[in-house]
Amino acid sequence: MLFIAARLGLAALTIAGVATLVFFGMRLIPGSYADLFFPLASEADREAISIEYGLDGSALEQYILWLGKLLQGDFGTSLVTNKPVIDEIVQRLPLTLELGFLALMIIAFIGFPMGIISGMFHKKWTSQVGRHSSTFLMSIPNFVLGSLLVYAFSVNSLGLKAGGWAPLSEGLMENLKYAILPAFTLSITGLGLVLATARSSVLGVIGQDHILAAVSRGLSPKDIFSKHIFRNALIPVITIFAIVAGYLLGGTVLVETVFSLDGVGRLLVNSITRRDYPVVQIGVILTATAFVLTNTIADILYGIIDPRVTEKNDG
Amino acid sequence: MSDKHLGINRRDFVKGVAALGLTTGMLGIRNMAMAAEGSTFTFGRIRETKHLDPHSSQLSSSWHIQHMVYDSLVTLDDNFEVQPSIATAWEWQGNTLVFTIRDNAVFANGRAMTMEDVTVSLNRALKSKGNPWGLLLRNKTAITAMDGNKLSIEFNGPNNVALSSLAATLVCIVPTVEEASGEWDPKTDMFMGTGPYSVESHTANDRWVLKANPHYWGGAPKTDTVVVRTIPQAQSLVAALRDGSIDAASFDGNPDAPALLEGAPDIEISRLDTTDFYYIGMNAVAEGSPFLDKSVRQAVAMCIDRKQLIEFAFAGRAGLTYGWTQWGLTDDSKLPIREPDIEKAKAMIEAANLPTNKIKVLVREGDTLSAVAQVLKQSAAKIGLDLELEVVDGGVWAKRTWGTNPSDMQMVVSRYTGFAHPLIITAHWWAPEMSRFTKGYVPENPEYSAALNKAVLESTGDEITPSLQKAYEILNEEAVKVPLCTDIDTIAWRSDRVTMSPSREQAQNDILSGVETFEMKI
Amino acid sequence: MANSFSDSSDSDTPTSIHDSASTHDNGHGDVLIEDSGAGANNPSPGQRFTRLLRVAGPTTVIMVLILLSMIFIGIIEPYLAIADYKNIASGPRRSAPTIQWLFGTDNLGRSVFARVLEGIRLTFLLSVTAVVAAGIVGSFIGMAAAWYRGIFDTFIARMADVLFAFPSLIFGLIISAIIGPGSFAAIVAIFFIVLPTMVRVVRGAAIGVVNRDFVVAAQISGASTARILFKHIFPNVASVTVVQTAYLLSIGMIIESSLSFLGLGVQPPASSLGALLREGSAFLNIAPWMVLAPGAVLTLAIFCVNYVGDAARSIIEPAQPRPLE
Amino acid sequence: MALLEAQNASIDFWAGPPWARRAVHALQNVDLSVEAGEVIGVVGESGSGKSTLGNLFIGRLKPTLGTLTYHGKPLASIPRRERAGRFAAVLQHPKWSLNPMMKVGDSVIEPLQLLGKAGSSREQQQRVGEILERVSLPGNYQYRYPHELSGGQRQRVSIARAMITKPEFVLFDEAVSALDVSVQAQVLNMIKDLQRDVGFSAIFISHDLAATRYVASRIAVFYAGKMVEDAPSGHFYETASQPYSKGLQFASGLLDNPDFELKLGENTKVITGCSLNDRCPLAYDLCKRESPPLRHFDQGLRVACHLNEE
Repeated sequence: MLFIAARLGLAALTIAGVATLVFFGMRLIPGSYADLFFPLASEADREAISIEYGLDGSALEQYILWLGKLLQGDFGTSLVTNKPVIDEIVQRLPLTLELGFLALMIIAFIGFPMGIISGMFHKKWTSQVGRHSSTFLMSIPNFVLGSLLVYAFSVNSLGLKAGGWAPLSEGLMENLKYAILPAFTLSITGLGLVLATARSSVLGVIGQDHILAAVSRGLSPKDIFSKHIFRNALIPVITIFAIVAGYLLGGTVLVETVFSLDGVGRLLVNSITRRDYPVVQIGVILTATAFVLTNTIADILYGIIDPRVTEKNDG
Repeated sequence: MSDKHLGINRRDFVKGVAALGLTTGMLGIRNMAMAAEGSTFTFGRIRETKHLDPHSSQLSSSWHIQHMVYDSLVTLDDNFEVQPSIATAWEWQGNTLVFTIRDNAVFANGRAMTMEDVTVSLNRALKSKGNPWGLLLRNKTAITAMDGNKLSIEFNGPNNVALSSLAATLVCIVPTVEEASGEWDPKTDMFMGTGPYSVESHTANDRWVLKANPHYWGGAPKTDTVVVRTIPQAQSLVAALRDGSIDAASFDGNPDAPALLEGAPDIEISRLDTTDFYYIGMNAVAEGSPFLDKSVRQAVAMCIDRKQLIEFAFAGRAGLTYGWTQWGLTDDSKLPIREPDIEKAKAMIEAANLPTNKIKVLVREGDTLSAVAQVLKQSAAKIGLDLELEVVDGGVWAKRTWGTNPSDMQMVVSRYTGFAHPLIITAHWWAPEMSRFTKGYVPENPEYSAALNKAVLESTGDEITPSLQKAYEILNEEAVKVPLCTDIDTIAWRSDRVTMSPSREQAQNDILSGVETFEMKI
Repeated sequence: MANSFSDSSDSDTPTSIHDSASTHDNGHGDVLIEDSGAGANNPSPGQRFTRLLRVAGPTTVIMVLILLSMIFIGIIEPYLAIADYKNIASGPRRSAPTIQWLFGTDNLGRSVFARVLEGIRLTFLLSVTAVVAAGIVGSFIGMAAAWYRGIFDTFIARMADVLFAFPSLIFGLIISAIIGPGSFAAIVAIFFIVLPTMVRVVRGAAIGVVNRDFVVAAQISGASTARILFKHIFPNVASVTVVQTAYLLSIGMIIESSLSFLGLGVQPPASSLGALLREGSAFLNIAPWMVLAPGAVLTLAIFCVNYVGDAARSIIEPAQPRPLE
Repeated sequence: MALLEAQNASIDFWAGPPWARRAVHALQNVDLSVEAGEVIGVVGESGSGKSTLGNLFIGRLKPTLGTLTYHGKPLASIPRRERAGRFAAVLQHPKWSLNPMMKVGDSVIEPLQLLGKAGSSREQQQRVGEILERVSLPGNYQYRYPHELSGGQRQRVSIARAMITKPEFVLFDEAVSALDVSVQAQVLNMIKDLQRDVGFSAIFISHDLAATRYVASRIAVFYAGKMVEDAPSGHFYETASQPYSKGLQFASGLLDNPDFELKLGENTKVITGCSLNDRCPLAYDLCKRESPPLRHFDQGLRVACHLNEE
């Protein structure tokens, strides 16, 4: 319990660090909201605008003010659209979450089995294909793959759409038509990673004594697979999976750009260029929180699976 | 509700109609109430509207929407001729401009517009922070409502830009009663005016949904709903046009739009000449700038190969201009610096004996601007100058160019949004004592100011042209800001789905002018 | 972008010499270990090289050759005649690939082939600079954290957590907006994005070394901290640093091209591969070669780096599990 | 005056994560002095505080309470440079006793280099050669890397490195534990010879009572951070006074009386009274209530046990 509390404490500390970094980072960028949106206004007018939008005073004063409001649950208002920041983000969250979820599904149902197969038949060509393709998948920048798909599917669409979006409310099939290509693009690095991890952990298990012993005991291949190989391969993959999950939520910027999707990633990029400080701040904090929490949960799970971790931490 | 969804419904509808054998009869019949009911026109564009308050909206992307919602006193036709809008008639009575205000203008919420709305709106606009219209109407003395739907704007002398400048959204009529009561907030995206549409909903970076104003004085719009979507990439716009998720699109100056659209069936393309133009600015104020020396500025102006620029950066699709004279009011051929003269320019640079040949160029973000800057870099290399490009976002650009005095840059490449009358932008933006924001790099020039004031405030009729010509010759010779070319836009639409006639010339970025007359073909 | 657990927990273990010494307390009996791989005989450099080639295998050799030739061409590119074809209007606008225009031309009439060659150089230059800098600085910080432990170590670990959790491209965007876009900003952004991984890996490796008997012995003999860090600890974590640097190089290349793709890396007309992809993406449908050529070269380059990095890892640290990233 | 003297020295560690810090008493109220030329054997099980004691005497750890003096002055007050060359250590793991990235010769000469007395590179080679021969290794081994040596050879090199500055005090922390029995004997012999020749003082930490018996003149027994017996070697091996000492001897086969077999204790349990009371086969009521003080007897014998009070 203490271990879990401590992990959560560290997570909170990390998020606080991210919040501080993003706040001051944004203030360091030259050109404020007033400079960008009222370029023709006189200096006095721009100052008046800054006061109107609560952007006056030193960065430190603003930071303290902002932090105070944040802790009271006030996430602020977008400078540009004058709507609550949380609305702006929540509006785009379904798309980004769905992409992340689909990407994870692709990784789980394609990458993991491929990795296991590649590891099981380690003397055959399948294994070499597995090894090289995992390296290859990790070598394709997702915007390169995305561009390729946009090109390929604009010419011959096979019913899939490279660009644009139909929300789930318009039916699953309609939605998937739009979601498949970006989700696949997003999954590519994780796919390679999970493939490689599953493969190497299967390879590691296969060589171990207890498998050989099981074989000599005459255990059926099916049992060996389900009792030994699969389970042992799963643990490191779960860890990797958590990392990938955390990364996906923050990693959709490029995919959303390439496929012209209006998700959280693009919102953040646009908000940086618009100096929409409140949106960037909350968006980055949320993304970081997603990352930290998935990792913390994985960490705690890992602690449960492997008690040595907790023991070590409790001294 | 999504337009995608409706797209399917439309197709289904066609099928049903065809089955009944009524197709031929239905299509092409105008004003079929049944057909217009619930119809949606979906428009795609590259940029997003960021500015909300119409009276301080200085970014043209905002006008795309605002033009559909707000009316100004007057409007402009394709030839930049002033046409009636909220005002049905006007006349100069000495130095006073008297408008007759229409009595059938009604806000989208059903309240009839009053004279008070007009006067309060105009005063609000002119006081709005950052609204430069105060400059244009700088010799205005009073705005008064008179009996019988008359409005007078008094000036203390002639003003040759007054009328056409009142066509801008920046001086539109807003629901002032609702603003005072708090029912309407100009800082939100729920635009409401006397125009054909009002905003129903808005998702930033994604779409604006506009509903027809049933009380519109010009007659109920033919299409119920207009959706304006932001699709930041030209290819995605093309894809959306092909698959029918949008009915029409503006390619925002993308020179390759026609090529992108090639082969797409049922697409009509219209080229829009715009009053926007590309320019370079050289810092003739900041200490240490190489451009304090006029001959260096002139050498740079002299090395620009506009024909190559237009051919490569604009795929041949931009208007050639040497001065600020593209409207034909003045004579381009008399400007001192025109065709490139590399030898002479090179000699001038050598004579200037600069401590370094490296020049930092601040380029505003954008594919076309970046291409323009690269062509310029190559031209400048021919006269021995090494331009180092720095492509920055709009905030950094504005801060370093306009928000700092002296400007934190040596040279800039950017684009100005054009307005109807040449005097509005070129002349005024040019004089730092008036435009203020260019003070950081444009030195004051009394000779120019005198010529400008003469053209705007003192001349009448035929006298305007010679003063303006003189002002432009000074600008050209001073070479602090050098125009490169005018921009064009491409509007494309699905001819099988919508009947529309976009304006030929795009005044004030009104890319959807006449939207109330567009008609869905089903 | 990476795991934030497993070894961050190290900082919470007791800061005692006693503990870590006694955990190894299973040593008894036969420790006649010939463990460090290289065998007792002293091979000549030539023999070593052939043995290395044999261990690496033919595919790795091919990859190394591709990589070397890419870097070589990248380096000599400015002196090749083809560099002139990077000029605007040296060819027609958007010409499809031909014999003369191997990868076609771009929207300003420049040879895509020539620009891709330059792109290889810039992409490598930026990512190598940033990653090597991160390797050096990260090694310092990681070793210092392992040596001093305590508050300094905790501080470093927390900073690394924050940098890890910060969405990396957004971080790059903010950095480059602050210091102005360009090569320097790209290097700084890549540097900070890969630094925490480097620090963690080196710290983890160094923690295994700081309490080794030879370090304690040197300390007792009166060696200064600097001497211990550089003479005793660094050589023993250097292989980890090198392998990790090779590995992070591919990450660095992806980050560089991603930042350039968002318009934040090298400034035009300089062309990193990511910048070419960005420019080309506007013409995907009408001039796909503008995207396909740099995209393929970029993927190939990253693949080679990854492949060679993997091979280097398996040669240097056969028993090490693959890092998670 | 003793060369090194611990007076009432305690060492606490802070263990656990920051939010649950707790003190671990690694060493409690230790009084122990090392005279010039004396070799003290320190025995005890894992976790008894032996290595902490070693680190205390070598100056790697400062006492939390009490003092450690060197020629009467607190050791911590003596700057690193002045300590250089006077202290040396031979530690547990042959695998890690030498820097794997340095040639043997460079490792051996390093302490002398740190003193600035290494001389020219030719002199260095010569000195290293001599000292390697002194530990029965061929002089040309100095050009080899540690991985080319066996475990015993590496420990000899460590000893050579420790001896090269002719130190006053050497810490042997499980220095031979990891070696083959036959190799152990050779190395122990060598240590004994060198001690006689060089005349250094030493603390010889080992869980192996037989090895300790061979080199040490006095034996200190530690349990749970406390010294429970300090006896001259002869007395210790013949008639150890502490039941725990006898238990250790039984465990290492030096004693065949099963009455002294130690029970298994629980490491984490907090114990009142004598810290050994849950393991001692002879423990009685008093042991559960009171912790016995360290009592002085003849010939410098010191024992902490209620059984020895009468």
